[in-house]
Order: sequence, then structure tokens, then C-alpha cells
Amino acid sequence: MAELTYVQAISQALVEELRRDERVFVIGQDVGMFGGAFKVTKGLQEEFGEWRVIDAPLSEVAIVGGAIGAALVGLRPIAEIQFADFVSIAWDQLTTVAAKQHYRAGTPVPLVVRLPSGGGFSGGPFHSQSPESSFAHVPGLKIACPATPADAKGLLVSALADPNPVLYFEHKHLYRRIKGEVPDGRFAVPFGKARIHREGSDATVVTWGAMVHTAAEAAEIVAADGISAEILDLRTLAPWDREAVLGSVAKTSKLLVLHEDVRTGGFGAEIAATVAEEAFESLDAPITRIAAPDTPVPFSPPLERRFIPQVEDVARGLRELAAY
Amino acid sequence: MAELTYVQAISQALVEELRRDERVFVIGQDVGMFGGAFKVTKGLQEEFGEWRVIDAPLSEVAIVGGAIGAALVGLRPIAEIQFADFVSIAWDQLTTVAAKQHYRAGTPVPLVVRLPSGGGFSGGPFHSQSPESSFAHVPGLKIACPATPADAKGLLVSALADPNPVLYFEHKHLYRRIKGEVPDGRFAVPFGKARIHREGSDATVVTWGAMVHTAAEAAEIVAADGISAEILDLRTLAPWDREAVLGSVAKTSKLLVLHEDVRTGGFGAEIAATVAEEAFESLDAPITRIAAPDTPVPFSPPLERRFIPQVEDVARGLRELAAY
Amino acid sequence: MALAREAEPVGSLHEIREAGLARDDLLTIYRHLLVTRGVEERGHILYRQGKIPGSFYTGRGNEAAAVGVATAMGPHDVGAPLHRDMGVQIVRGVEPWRIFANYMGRAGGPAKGKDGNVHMADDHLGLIAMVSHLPAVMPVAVGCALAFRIREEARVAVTWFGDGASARGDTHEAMNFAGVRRLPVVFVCDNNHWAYSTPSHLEYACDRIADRAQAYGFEGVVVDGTDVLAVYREAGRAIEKARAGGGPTLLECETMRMEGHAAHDDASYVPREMLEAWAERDPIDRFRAWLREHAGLTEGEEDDLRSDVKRLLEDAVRRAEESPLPEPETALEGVYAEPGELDVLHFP
Amino acid sequence: MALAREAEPVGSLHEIREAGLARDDLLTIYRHLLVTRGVEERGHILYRQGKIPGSFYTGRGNEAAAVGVATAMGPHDVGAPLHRDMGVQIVRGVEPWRIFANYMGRAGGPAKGKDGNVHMADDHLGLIAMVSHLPAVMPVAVGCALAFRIREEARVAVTWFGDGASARGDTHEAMNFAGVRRLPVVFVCDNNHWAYSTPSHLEYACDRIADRAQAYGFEGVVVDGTDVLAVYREAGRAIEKARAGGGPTLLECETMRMEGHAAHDDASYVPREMLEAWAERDPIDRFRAWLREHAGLTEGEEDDLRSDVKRLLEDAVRRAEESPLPEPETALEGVYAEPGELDVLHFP
Ligand SMILES: Cc1ncc(C[n+]2csc(CCOP(=O)(O)OP(=O)(O)O)c2C)c(N)n1
Ligand SMILES: Cc1ncc(C[n+]2csc(CCOP(=O)(O)OP(=O)(O)O)c2C)c(N)n1
Ligand SMILES: [Mg+2]
Ligand SMILES: [Mg+2]
Repeated sequence: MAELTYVQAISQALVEELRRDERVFVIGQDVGMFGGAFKVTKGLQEEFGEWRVIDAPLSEVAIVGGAIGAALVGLRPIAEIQFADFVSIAWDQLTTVAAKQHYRAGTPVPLVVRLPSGGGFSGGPFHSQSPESSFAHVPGLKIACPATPADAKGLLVSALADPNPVLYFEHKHLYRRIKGEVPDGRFAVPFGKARIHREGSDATVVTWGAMVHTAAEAAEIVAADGISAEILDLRTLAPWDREAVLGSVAKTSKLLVLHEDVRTGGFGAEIAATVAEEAFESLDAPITRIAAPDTPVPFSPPLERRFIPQVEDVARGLRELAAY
Repeated sequence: MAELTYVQAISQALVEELRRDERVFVIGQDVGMFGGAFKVTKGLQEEFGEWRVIDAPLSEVAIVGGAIGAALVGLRPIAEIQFADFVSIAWDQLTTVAAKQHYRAGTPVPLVVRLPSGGGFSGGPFHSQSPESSFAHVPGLKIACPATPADAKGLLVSALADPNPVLYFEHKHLYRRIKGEVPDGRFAVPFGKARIHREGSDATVVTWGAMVHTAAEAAEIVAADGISAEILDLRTLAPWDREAVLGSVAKTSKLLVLHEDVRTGGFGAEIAATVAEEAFESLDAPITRIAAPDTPVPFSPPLERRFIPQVEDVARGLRELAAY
Repeated sequence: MALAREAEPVGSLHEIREAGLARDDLLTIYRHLLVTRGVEERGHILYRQGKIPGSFYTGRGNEAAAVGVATAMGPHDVGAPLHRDMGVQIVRGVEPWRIFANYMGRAGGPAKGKDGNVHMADDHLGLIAMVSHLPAVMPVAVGCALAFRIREEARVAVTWFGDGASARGDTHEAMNFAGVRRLPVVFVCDNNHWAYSTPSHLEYACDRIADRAQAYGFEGVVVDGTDVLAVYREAGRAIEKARAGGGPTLLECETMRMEGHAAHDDASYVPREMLEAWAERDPIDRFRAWLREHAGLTEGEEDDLRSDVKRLLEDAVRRAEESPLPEPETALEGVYAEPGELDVLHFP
Repeated sequence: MALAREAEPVGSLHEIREAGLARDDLLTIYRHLLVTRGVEERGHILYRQGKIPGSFYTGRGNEAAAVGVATAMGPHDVGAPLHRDMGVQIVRGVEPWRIFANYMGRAGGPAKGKDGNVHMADDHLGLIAMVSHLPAVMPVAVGCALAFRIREEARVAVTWFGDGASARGDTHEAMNFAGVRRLPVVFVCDNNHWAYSTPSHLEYACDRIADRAQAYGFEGVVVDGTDVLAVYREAGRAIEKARAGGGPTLLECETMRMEGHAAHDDASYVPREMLEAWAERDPIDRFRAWLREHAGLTEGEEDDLRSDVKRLLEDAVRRAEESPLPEPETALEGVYAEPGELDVLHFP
């Protein structure tokens, strides 16, 4: 066990997998000597050379399309999109080609796309988005959103072992803010298994990514008022752990769904709808969704704070749920 | 009043608006002399010339991006995407440029994108999709999904008058299957106002597009069993008429949400989640969602029938709801 | 300004032998041409009989371009042919009955009814299934070439696009990346002068699409796409150059779409004279005449060939019709691959 | 093979007069160059002081390219400048205090805090706000040109992209469509040799990006982007050609990114000698020397100019700092336009 930051855990997974399996390679903008915009790939090109750590042109279609092709013929590409926002350019490659390939042609596409996502540092409308919900609606894709250093590593290992295209959303705001114990050596965190970040009995908070930590702070605050919140970190949105959510709701009878992406049509709606369908009898209060308002991500700090769900918002939501 | 097919209603709106307002123009693949893949623009280039009805290259980015630019400087473009499926290529232009333009820069983008969508005729995975849910998650876009000839015309008129980018999903399978009375001359059907397609008291079906007709057939069938279903046609998904849905659910206490797109993360989840949040007390049964399974749209008739919600599926859902 | 090289027609049998084809190979090419056209002609009939759901496309006029390029490919090369390139499927060995089964949405088609038309692929034959979004598979094929380069394999990727699809950004990103990294890939443009109803001058404004190769730092070649041997020779040069580390080539095959865009389209927007002029250059007739003149093709040989192909196609149609429609519940299967599937070698 | 025309440097005052610039205009250009650099230098200080949230980009080395092109634009032309093109904002008349306010996320910036950096636009000045996704606004600018063509207005759209962004499909679709329809648009490539840390040879494989113009049926021109008058002259030619119905031009301005990609980047991957060589060609120093030699710029004039600019910028910083941060609830406003907004003339 070592204490690593979130970004160190990702880098460690990359270097270990590159060493372990020569089919693994990394491709993206500035990922070579420069080490990537967030230095996640720092040092890799020195060790593995320019054909395993490939500086691509400013070409998201070529990067993702190229990675799909390499995956088809047996390699294990890890494509880095410099900011998750830019994946909008490769939307077609991912949804049209990668997602439908196995269904139509039976060939697996063992592809990982790394997507630094999320806001919190005035990145503005094009460097702060959390596009995971959009992709969670597309059959054929898998989606991981680690919240802790251990999961960052273990989910990346699983993503690479998966025979399907995986979008791996790493939250930029966690890179250097979050530290945690990470088991030594190779270990896999399975997809589709939620993690109980905090146990509780009065209400369930279902969330993922950086919001896990926002929820944890809020839970700490309301604990002082005697409210016991259970925090479920989904870890992956596709597949997502319905059983864990339904199980926790069966226990607490109250549900708060929390995400950083905008509210309407966000993945929180799917979770809320599923619980409304399947745990109708066990709910003691209306489901609460807390998410960003339906706007682009604004740049200026007071606006961005208004946009991204804050600890106080979640605490308020929990208090209202508890009081219902 | 004239009786028109759905496709005639769209063509009529186009020709009338092109005549009325010289700022209006049409751009798309094969929309000129050929009249478009579905003959919606037949005859327009003869009347308005090749600079108001523009045959574009096979370039969805240029078509949509170009239409955005023309809208910015004061025209009223109507861009046709030959099949809604291909809008995946222009995803970035729509979500990055068009959707965020007014929020960031304050300039309106009075743009209409026409998207022939939906399945039912063995179009396969790339000519049958219903991508409206994906766009309904993007703040800044408006989304219309007409189900009747009158709405096809009236919503297109509203779309053109709107100062925002509007995605207008016209269901291919309705083009020549549906006829209806269409008021003469120019009239607008407002966005965000649902239409009661059929009144009822035992359960509410919320849907849009071709599924309105599937729901109507199902309602007819279960009426024989004494079940009275109310069918609400949302008409537009962004904005969507929450009040009408909540009002109808307050009356019937039971909700079935129906759509042709795949289930997980579809817009049905948003509707279900909203009702679970806001009409918790008035629900007498779990919400039922009926949607396509989470797969690409298969080609072969037996598979496609399994994919697209059928009248029997909806009838079964209504019976189960009524029996709850 | 002409930038691309204009390829010469192929002349004598001697020249062809130098290009690596024996007489038997020539007969095989001829057979592939006949099967290619035959499959599409039968398909068209099946479509009109209501046995093929959805729409129906043919590559009539493009047979030589498709067969010529595919013949030049090596067994471990990969290809990403499109809707006019039936010849590639045939040369690579896709059995006609499976093509009919795919058309008809039968369980026995490569796509098992999940996709139709010529949207299919047998990865063990080195073929990537096309998607409708043109030409979204081009960057994917470049990715195959990237993999070959990374693994230092002597394999080449071949990828197709049309005159219409040349307008899409994907062609640019694919060719640019391939040029920058000098990847072993050949870009084949089937320039059949029409993109659905849209003529070339509304799709691009350069003289030759192959002229664009210079924008990406490699060679462009224009070849008469109705001359199967010229196509074979130029494709072979390009493929072997790529295999040898010489980087990509853009090969433009000039052909004509001799039928409508799809079965529903009567192509009334195409000038009759244009069709008539190109009919004179029918790729199969041309090759037949060449074989008679240069390779001594006899009536007897031809009769044998034709009746052989006829039998093949009749059997194929029968077998396809015997293949059942898929079970409805199979619609729900196969969205995701299972881990074990990675143990199989794909695209060997 | 060189396809693009290489523009000559600009020589004498006489030549410049012919190109339409009087001495006063030259001093205005000089002033614009100084303001451009001054705004970015002050911005950098504000950033280091923690007064600018997020990141910070400058166009140091690119001032002449931006100012030269913008000076050649007409009042009703529209432009879509990028993050190295501050000079365009300045020439078009965006007040420096509003730029600082935008950097600082203040309510008084054109984006009202909703967007930052140089992501801003005053549409009444004919400017389209950039988006980060490079170069997604290129097809949009082509759409403006399409509108001008449809309305038969004598207006031109000018749109920028970098050497890195040249690899994106959007450049292709934009230039292809503009070429096919001969639209009144000028494509300006700021080739500053680097795309973040990526050198040109990993972005494209042709000699000159301007060579690609032939792929789209129009002219490509390469100009020394540190020579403001040569840029002005070539941009003017291209713009007036477009205005007269002659179609697009691709103008490649050769410059150098003299600082890191953004404030956090020390650009240690850029060879020092390269920076030193380009420092010799500083666009402002060059123009100052030219003005002294050819237009008799005096020390007195220069002192006046410089203190004037200094005052302007100090006032601007003060005013921006006085501008309040936006109210949190304004985050929720403005996602959609109201119908009445169409009554206002945008991009007059
Ligand atoms: C991205 C995209 N847009 C539109 C279409 C609809 N479409 C199918 S084929 C076709 C014309 C293709 O022209 P070309 O590339 O020249 O190929 P051809 O069919 O002539 O062989 C069009 C517009 C498509 N398949 N993909
Ligand atoms: C589509 C896209 N991908 C990645 C980025 C991240 N990024 C910002 S600037 C830049 C380099 C741009 O290079 P170039 O086009 O040469 O412009 P320059 O910054 O050198 O002026 C990159 C990769 C982006 N802005 N847009
Ligand atoms: Mg064609
Ligand atoms: Mg650059």
C-alpha cells in the first residue's frame, strides 16, 4: 500500500500496464515528452518510445478512430482526449463506429479513452464539462468515473482488460487534491459494482466522481444534526449497480441523486426513474436530484460556484429529505 | 382546412415560409432538383433558385456550421440532415457552437435543423435512430418532435420564428402513413405545450413522435377492457410541458412513459424522475417506462419489431398499470 | 494544375506477367468480376421480389476498381470497402450465400440480421464492416495501419471513400495523420462522379481528388477504374510501397455509378449521354475483350465460367433463403463483447 | 513542390501608399500593435497576481499577423479570431478595459463572466466569439460568407486557424465548401510552428499549409507574419478578391509563438535558438524600424504614442477592476434568446 494522489494512481496504472503488456499503447495530443496537459503521461515516452506513446496531431477523429482501428486488430490503445469537452468532436466515432461494432460485426473493440473532465477551477464552458451522461445513453459503451486513487487505478486496469470501448472519465479537480491508499501491484476494480463510501441509515446519496467528496463533506455536516447519510459511489455508469442502489434505498427509504453535469436528461434521471419504478413501495419521500442547472459551465468563480453543486446544497438536500 | 399527409404538411410549411420571408433558406444534401431523400423539398429549388435551396456537399459539419454562421448574421437557415443518424457528425457544432452561443456571446442563433428520424422499415442501425434524447440533455437547444400533420406544420413555423437553435425531428415512418386536417395558411404551434391526443382517466401515457400513434392503438385496445388511457403528446422535449404531465398524473395517478429511443438515459427517464420528485404523493403505482432495449437498432424485421415498442407492449403496460 | 500522376492503361500479357499475374490469375479476376456483378444483379431481383427489406445498393460500373484493388492485397492486409465495393468482399472470399443472407436479414448472414445491405464483415478475411456514416471507417483503417507500424508487421490497410465522402472531415483527419506518420495505408477513392444526386462540381473544386495527396505529403495517382488490370497494377504498387515503409498513397479510380444511388432511385438527374458513354467502357466487357485479344480466352472457357458462376449464385440464393430469420430475442444479444472473445485472434 | 505563392516583403512608403495606407494609418497600425502587446503583457501580470482565474494565453509574436489582417478588413466584414489574435479585437475596437474585465470574469466583460480568456465577441464590431474546440468556428465563418453571397452583399468573412488546428476535419469541410461555392471568405492560418508542445512535422506533412488551397480550388499565399505591411497587403488582396466575387484565399502567416502555450507552460520543449532567431524578427521592433526609416517616425511621436498607450491600459485595468463580479444568479440567465432579440440587427 502506498499513499498516492489520484493523478499518481492513474500514471502508475499506465506505466505498469505498458510494462506488462506490449499491446498497450498511449495516443493523444502532447502525451509524449511533454507528458500531457496534466502530466499524467510524464516519463512514459522516455521509457516506451515514440511508437508506444504517440504524439498525435490536433485530430480527435484521427485519435479515436485510429485507436478503434488499432483495437480491432489486436492492440490495447489508450487514447487521451486533452480535455473531456473535446470528445464532442469524436462523438461520431464513438457512437457510430465503436459502440455498434460488436453488435453488428462481432469483433471486440478493446479501447480505452481517457477523458479529463469536470470543473471547479474556472476552466469555462469548454474545459469543465462532465459529459459522461451523454455517453451513458449509448448502448455498447462502458463508462468509468473513479472518485478515489485506488479506484482510479483499479478501474483503469479493468478498462484495459475489457473487450469493449470504455470511456474513462478522470476528474481533473481530483488530480492533486485527493490522496489515498492504493494497493501495490496490479489489481482490478470490477465494473458495475458500487462502493459504499460512507455507511448510513437515514438517506442514500448516489453519486460518482468528484461529487463523492462533496457528498462526504455534506454528510459530515449533517451528521452533527443526527442525520446519517449513506454515500454510494457508483464508480461506473455503464454498467451501473442497480442492485446496490435499490438495496441501499430499501434500507434508508430516501434517495438523493447527485451529479456535476446538468440536471435535465443527466444520468441522475435514469437512477431516479429506475428507483421510482422498482422501489416505489420502499420510498418514504420524493426522490431528490441535485445537479448543475441547465446552462453551459460558466467561467467566473461566483458563477461557477452557482453551477457546480456545493457542499451546502447537498447538506440542505439531506436535511430536507430527513425532515420529510 | 385541408387533409394533408405529414410530409405534405412539412413541405407546405417550407414553401410558405420561403415565400413569406426571404431570409429563410434551405441547405442540405440533395435537397435541390432531387427534392431530398424523402422528397420533402421537391419543387423548392425550381421556385426559389439555387441560393435559397442549396445542395451541399456530403459535409454535415459544413452544413450545420454554415447554417449557424448564416443564422448569426441574420438569415433563417433550415438545414436538412439526410437521416437524423448522421447528425452525430455535427454533434460538436450543435453542442459546442450553437447551444452555447447565446449564453456566452449574447447573439441569437435562429437555426432550424430538420432531422428525419425513427425506424420501422428495416433501415438498420444507421438509418433508424431517434437521437432526440441525446440533444434534450444539452442546454441551449430546443427540440420538436411532431406527431401529426398539423403539428408538423405548426411546430416548423414556431421553430423558424424561434431565436434559438431548434432540432426538428420529423419521423420518417409518419411521412406518408399519417394524414390529418391542417389549418390553411400560417399558424404556429407553441413550444412547450403538450397536446392531449386522447382523454382518459385511468392512466397517463406520455410520449411523442410516432409512438403517439402506437399509444393510441394500444389505448383503443385496452378501452375494450374498460381501461381509459389519457395520451399526452409532448410535441417538444426542450422545453417540455411539465405542468401538463403533472396535471394529467394528478388526475389519473398512474404514468406510463413511452419512447422509441433506447431506454437507459432516454428522455423518458427525465419525465419519470420529474414525476417521482414532484408528484410523489399522487402516484398510485410505480411509473412504467416502455422504450427500446439498450441495443443499436437492428435491421432484420423480426429483430426490429423486438426493438421498437409495439402496440401489444403498450397495451400490456397499460393493463398492468390499471391492475396495480 | 495536375498534381496526381495519371496511370497508363495496361497493355500486353507480358506486361501483366511482370505485374505478377499468370493466365490463371487473370481468369480468377474475370470470375470475380462476374460473381460481383452477378451477386448484385440477383440481389436486385430479390429486392424487387420483396425478399430484401430496407434499401438496396449496387456498385455496377465499379466492379473492376473493387476487384482490381482487392486482388493486389495480401492475405494479412485489411480492407474497409464500402457500398460500391462488392468486388472486395468477393475477392476476399466472402461466400455469396452469406451476402444474400445479409441482404435478406437472415441469421446466416455475417451480421446475423443485425445489420443489412453490404454492412458486414468477416474479420478473419481481413474485412472491416462499413458504417453508413461516410467515411467514418477511414480513420479506423488508418488505426489498423498504425497498429501494423507499431508491431512492425509487413501489413497494409486499404480504405475506400467516394467523391462525395471526400468532402467529409474524416477523410482529412485520416489522410493527414497517415501522412504525418507515413503509415502503411492506401486510400482508394471510387470517383463515380455522383454522390446520390449531387455531381462532382458541388462536392469538390480541385481537378482531381488524387491531387489532394500532396496536401498530406504523399503521392496521388489517378487510374481508369474500368481497367481492372491498370487498377491492379497501381494498387499493387501503392500497397507494396506502403508495405515497404514508403507511406500512404491516394489512388483515385475513375468510374461511373451506372445505376441509381439505390434501388428506389431512377437517377433521372444523370444525363443519358453520360451513361451511354460509360456503358461503352463496361469493366467486364472491357476485360473480356482484353482476355480474348491478349490471353486467348475461348468461348468454351467462357461458357464454363459463366455457367459455373450461375450455379454458384443459384445455390447461394437457395442457401440464403433456407437460412432462417433470426429469433426476435437475439436482438438483445451481443451489444457487449465477453472477455473470452479477446482470446480469439481477430484480423489474423 | 511549392504550390502557394510566397509574398514579397513590403518595401517603400510609396508602395504602401498604393496599398491604401497614409502615414496616419501607419501610426494607427503601430498603435494597435503596441496596444495588442500591452494588453497581453498587463494581462500576464494580472494573471500572476492571481487576478485572472483559469488560464492565460498570449499571442506574442503574432501581433503583426493579427493587426495586419484586421486592418485590411472592411467595417461590415466579420471575423472569427482565435487565442493568438488579440490584435484583431483591438483593431475592431474592443475596448481594452472590457478585455481585462473578460479575463477577470467581471460583469463588464463582453461575456459577463460566463466565458473567459479572449473568448468574447461584440457582434456589432463584426466579431464571432471563439470556442475552445479548434477550429469549430471556421465552418461558421464560412456560413457568414454564405449569407453574404445569398444576400449579394459585398461583405467578407475572415476566419483563423493554427498549424495544429489545420489537422482537424473542420478546416477541410470549411475550405471545401467555400471552394465549391466560391464564397467570400479568407482563411488565415497563423502558423506559429507549435501546437501546444507539438511541432509542425507531427501536425502536417506538406511543405506549406497554404499549399492545401489547391485541394480546394483557390489560391494559397504564404506571407511573413512578422511584417505587418506585407500581411496587410496580402490580406487586403485576398479580402478584395473575395469581395469582388473571386472566391476564397488561404493566407498562411508565418510567425512564432514566442511564449508558452499558456501561462503555465515554460515551453522548455522549444529550442532556445529558435526563439532567439525569431526574437530578431519581433514584429513590433521591425515595424518601428521601418517607420523610422521610411516614414520618419520621430522619438517625440513615439514617446507620445507609448505614454498614450500606457495611460489607456492603466485606465483599462482600473476600470476592469472596478467592474463587479457577476451576481451568482446570473449564471442561470441567457441560455436561450428571447424572440425580441431578433429585432436588433446583429453583425451590422
Ligand atoms: C455522413 C453521411 N451523410 C450522408 C449520407 C447519405 N448518403 C449515402 S450515400 C451518399 C452519397 C455518397 O456519395 P459518394 O461518397 O460519392 O459515394 P457513392 O455512393 O457515389 O459511391 C449519401 C449522401 C451518408 N451515408 N453519410
Ligand atoms: C479540438 C481541440 N483539441 C485540443 C485542444 C487543446 N489545445 C488548445 S490550443 C492547442 C494547440 C493549438 O495549436 P495551433 O492550432 O497551432 O494554435 P496555437 O495555439 O499554436 O496558436 C491545443 C491542442 C483544443 N483547443 N481543441
Ligand atoms: Mg460517388
Ligand atoms: Mg500553432
